[in-house]
Amino acid sequence: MNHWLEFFVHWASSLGLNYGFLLDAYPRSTLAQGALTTLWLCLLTIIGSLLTGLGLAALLTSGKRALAVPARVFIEVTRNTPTLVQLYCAFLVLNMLLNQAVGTANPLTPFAWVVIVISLHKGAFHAEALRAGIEAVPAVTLEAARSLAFSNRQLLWNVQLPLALRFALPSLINNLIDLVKMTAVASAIAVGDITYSAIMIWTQSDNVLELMILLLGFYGLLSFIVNCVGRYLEARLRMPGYGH
Amino acid sequence: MPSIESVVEPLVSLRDVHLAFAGNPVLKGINLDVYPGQAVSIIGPSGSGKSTILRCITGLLQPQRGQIRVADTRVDALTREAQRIELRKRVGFVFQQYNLFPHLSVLQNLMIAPRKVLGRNRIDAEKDARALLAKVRMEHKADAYPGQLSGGQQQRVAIARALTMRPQLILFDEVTSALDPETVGEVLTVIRELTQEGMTCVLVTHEMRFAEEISDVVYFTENGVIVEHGSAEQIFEHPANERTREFLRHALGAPARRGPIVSDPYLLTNLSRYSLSV
Amino acid sequence: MFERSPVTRLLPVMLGALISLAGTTAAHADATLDKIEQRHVLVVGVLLSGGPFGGIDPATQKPRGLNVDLAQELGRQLGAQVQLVPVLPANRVQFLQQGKVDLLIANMEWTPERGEILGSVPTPFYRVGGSAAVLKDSPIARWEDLKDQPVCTSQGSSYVKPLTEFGAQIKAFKSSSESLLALRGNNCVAAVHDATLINPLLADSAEWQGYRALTPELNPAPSVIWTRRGETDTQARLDPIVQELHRSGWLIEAQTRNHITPASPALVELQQKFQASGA
Amino acid sequence: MAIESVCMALLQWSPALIAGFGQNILISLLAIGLGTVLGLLVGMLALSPWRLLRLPARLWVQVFRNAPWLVLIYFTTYVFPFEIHVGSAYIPFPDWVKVTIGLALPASANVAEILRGAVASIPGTQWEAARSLAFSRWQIAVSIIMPQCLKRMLAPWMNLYAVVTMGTALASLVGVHDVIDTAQIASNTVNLTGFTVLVYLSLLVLFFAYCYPISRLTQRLERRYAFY
Repeated sequence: MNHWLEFFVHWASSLGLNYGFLLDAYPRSTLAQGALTTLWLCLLTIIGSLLTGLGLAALLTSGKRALAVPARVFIEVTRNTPTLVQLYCAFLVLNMLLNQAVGTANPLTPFAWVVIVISLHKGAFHAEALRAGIEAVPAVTLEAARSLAFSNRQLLWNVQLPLALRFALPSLINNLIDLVKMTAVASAIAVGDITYSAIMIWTQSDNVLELMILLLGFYGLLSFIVNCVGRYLEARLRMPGYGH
Repeated sequence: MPSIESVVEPLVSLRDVHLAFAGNPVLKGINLDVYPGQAVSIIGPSGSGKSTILRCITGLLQPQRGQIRVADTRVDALTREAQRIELRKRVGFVFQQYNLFPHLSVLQNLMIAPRKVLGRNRIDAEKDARALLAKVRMEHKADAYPGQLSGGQQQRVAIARALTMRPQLILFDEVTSALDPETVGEVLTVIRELTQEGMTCVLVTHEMRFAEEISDVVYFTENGVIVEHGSAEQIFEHPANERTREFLRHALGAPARRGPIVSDPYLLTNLSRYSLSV
Repeated sequence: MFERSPVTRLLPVMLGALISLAGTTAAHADATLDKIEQRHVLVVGVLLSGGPFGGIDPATQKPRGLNVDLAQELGRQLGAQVQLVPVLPANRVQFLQQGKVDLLIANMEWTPERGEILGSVPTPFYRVGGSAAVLKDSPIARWEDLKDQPVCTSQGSSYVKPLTEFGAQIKAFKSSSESLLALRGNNCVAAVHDATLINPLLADSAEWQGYRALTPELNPAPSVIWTRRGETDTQARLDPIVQELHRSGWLIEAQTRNHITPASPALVELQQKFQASGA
Repeated sequence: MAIESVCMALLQWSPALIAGFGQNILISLLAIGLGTVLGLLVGMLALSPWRLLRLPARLWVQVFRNAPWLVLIYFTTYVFPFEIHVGSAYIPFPDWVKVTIGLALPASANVAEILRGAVASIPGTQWEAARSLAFSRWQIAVSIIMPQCLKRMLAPWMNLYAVVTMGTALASLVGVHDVIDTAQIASNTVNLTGFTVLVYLSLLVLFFAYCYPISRLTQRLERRYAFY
C-alpha cells in the first residue's frame, strides 16, 4: 500500500505535482476520513431521497388536491432555490429555532441536517421523474389492463409502477449522479466530508491544485460507480424492442 | 345460420344508449343485440362512435342514459369498480394498438391476468397460455417481448391474452387498423377460427370483405346512431339506406386504413425538464 | 434523456489543459513599495465578517470598520489609492502569497508559524486573544475542558492550532457568522473567536444572555499588518506610520468611533510607550 | 417592538441585499453567456465526423458534467492567477470573474449535451430528405437541423440558466461579496434572532422569485415543443 503511494507521489512529481503530503499520516488520515464520510453521506442520501421521492410522487398522483398541492409547492420551492441556501436555512436557522424550543436535547448534527436537506432536495427531483414516468404510461395500456379485470391495486403494482419505474429510471440515475456531486456542499457547514478535509489541508499548506485533482478524481469515481449501477439496472429492466 | 332469436335471450343488449364527452354527444340512442354464438360487426365512418360502443359494453365508459345488459349484468347500473371487474372477467377486449404490457414477455402477458385476477396457479396458467399461443400460432415466441414482435404477431398475442380469461364474449376494436397490410391476414384468420368455433364476437372493423364473410349480423352506424342493421348479405348486397350505400361504395373500393402508430415510450421523455440542481 | 457515458478516466489530461491555462502566478519580491510608489495603488485585504472591525454599511454598501479605516489612513499617508479586497480567514494567506493583495488587515494575530511564511509590520495596531462563548450552565470552565468536545470556529483561524492542542474537535466554518449560529444551534459546546468579537456580543446582546465568555484569553497576540515575506522595505515604510497612529491617539479614536467595546488596554499602553519614546 | 426593529433592520439592509443579488445575476448572465458559446463550440466538435475533434470534446463534456460545481469554483478561484500580465499592463482577474468561469465550465458541458440531445431528437429522415435534395452535410446542419434544434434547445437551456443562477450561491463560499455574503454580514451585524430568520428566508424568496418564473416559462415552452 505504502509502496504504491510512494510510487504515485514520485510519478506525480515528474508531472510537477507535489503529492508529498500524502506520505504524512495526518493529512492522509484526514482525507481518508473525509472520503469515508462522503461515502456515508452518499449512501444515506440516496436512500433518503428515493424514499422522499416515492412519497412525494404518491402525493402528486393521488388525485386529491389537498395532498397534491402542498407536494407541488414543496417541489417548486425546492427546485427553484439553491441547495446552499436551503442548507443554511435548515442548519443555521431552523436548527437554532429548534434548539430554542427543545433546548439541548436537539439530536440533529450537521451531518444529519445535510442528509435531511439533500434527501428532501433530490427527493423533489425524483418525485418529478416518477410522476412523469407514471404519466408516460399510455392510457391505452391501462385500459387494456382494466379490460382484463385488474383491480386498481393490481393495475398499480403489476402494470403502472413497473412501467413508470422503467420510464423514470434514466432520470432517477441522472438525479443520483447529481446527488453525489451535491454532497460537496456539506463542507459549507463543517461536515467533515472530503471537500472539507481538502479545505482544511490547503488552508494549512500550499497544495490547492493537487488536492483539487484528487477531489475531482474522487467525485468522478463515485459518479462512475453510480452510473455503472444505473446501467446494470437499466439492462436488467430493459424492455426488448423499446428505446435504447 | 338458423334464426335463434326467438328462443334465446341476447347475450348483450343495448337500449337507447346515450353518451357525451364534455357535452359532445358521441352516442345518440344506440340499440344493439348480440346473441350467443353470433359474430356481430359494427361498420361506419371514422368517428361515428363504433369504438365507444365497445367500451360501454365492457364498462370502460359509462353512458349517461340508456340500458346496457351483458348476460344478467346491468352494466349501466354498476357503481363499484369491483362489480365492473366481475364483468370484465367475462368480456374479452382486443385493442387497435394491441396494448400488450411491454415489460413482460409474451408468456407472462398471457399468464398475468389468470394468475393475479383469477388466482390460478402457475402451472395451470402456463399450460393454458401455451395452448392458446399454439392456437394463434405464436408458441415459438413465448419468451419474446412485445417490442420484438411485428404488429400482426402482437395482435395475435393480444387475442390470446383476451382468451386466457375464458370470456363469454370478445370485443374486437379495429384490430387490423394499425397493421401492415401483409400481416392483416394472419390476424383475420385467427378471428375467423374463433367465430367458427362459436365464440360470441363483436367487431368494429374497416375490413368490409372480412365483415361480410364472417358476420351473422352487421350494424351500420353514423354520427352516433344505428342507421341500419341486418344480416351480412342484407347490408352488403341490398342496403336499404342511402347513407349505407354511399359508405359502402367508398369503403369497398378502397379499404380505409390508418398508418401504423409508433409507440416508443422513450420518445416522451426526450429532452424532458432538465434535472440538474446546485 | 442524455446519455451518460463512462467518466473521468482521462480526467488528468483534461486538468492538464486547464492548468496550462491557469499559468503561473508570479510572486513579486519586494515589489509592493515600488508598486505603491509607481502605480499609486495599495491593495489591502480586509476581513468583513460583520462587526466593529469589518462589516458593510447597509445604506451605502461600502465596507466599514476599524480594518477599513486603518487601510484608508495608510493609503492617505502613502499617497496611494486604496483598493479593498474582502478576504476570508480561509483564503487570506493565499491571497497575500499570490500577490492578489499587498497587505492584510484582517484580524490576523501574529504567531510564530505565520511569522515564518509571511512578513509583518513590527508595531502591532491592536492586541487580542481568543475567547469562547459557552452556555452559562455549561460545565466548561477552563480551556482544557474543551478536550474531545466539538468547538466551532472559522476556517484558517489562529485558534485552530491551540484548540487542536487542547484536543478539541474543530468544526471550522467559512466565517464567524455561521460558527456563532452553529453554537446557538447546539452543534458545538463553544464558539472560539477573537475576544473583540465575543465580548461585546455577550455584553450587549439580549439574545446572548444565556451565554458567558471563557477566560483568560487564549493566546493573546498582537494584531499586525501582514506583508509578503521579505518585504522589509514596505515594513520599514509602514512602521513609523503605525507608531504615529498610536502616538497621536488616532487608533484609540478609531476604536471609539467603531464602537469596539470593551476598549483595549493595549492601545493605551502602546500610546504611552510611543509618546514616551517619541517625546 | 422586537418585530418592529427586525423589520426596520431588514428595510435598512434591503438595498445591500438587492445589490448583492445584482452581483449574483451579473455572474449568472456572464456565466451562461460564456458557457453557451463554449458549449455550442464543444457540442459541434462532439458531433463532428472526425475522431480527433470528437474525442477532446467528449472528454470536456464528461469531465465538467461529472465534477461538483463547488469543486470547480474552488478550482478556478484558487488555481487561476489574480491578475494577467499583458505587455506592461496588469489586467486584474477578480474573484467574481473566476467564479463566473467556474460556473461557465459545467454550463458549457451541459449546453453541449443539450445540443447533442436536440440533434438526436431530429428524426434521421430529415437528414435523408435533405440529402436527397442534394444538400451538403454542412448545409443540412446549418439550414435544416440547426433551426429545428434551437427551438428544442430553448427550454432546457433556460432551465440550465436557472440552475446556473442558483449555482452563484456557491460564490459566497470563496469570498465573493454576493447576496449570501451580504446576508451573513447583516445577520452578524444586527444580531437578532428574528432578523437572522428573516434575512435567510429573504434569500430563499429572492432566488425563488427570480428562478420560478424562468422555470414556469420553461415548462410552457416544453409543452409547446414536446410533440411535433
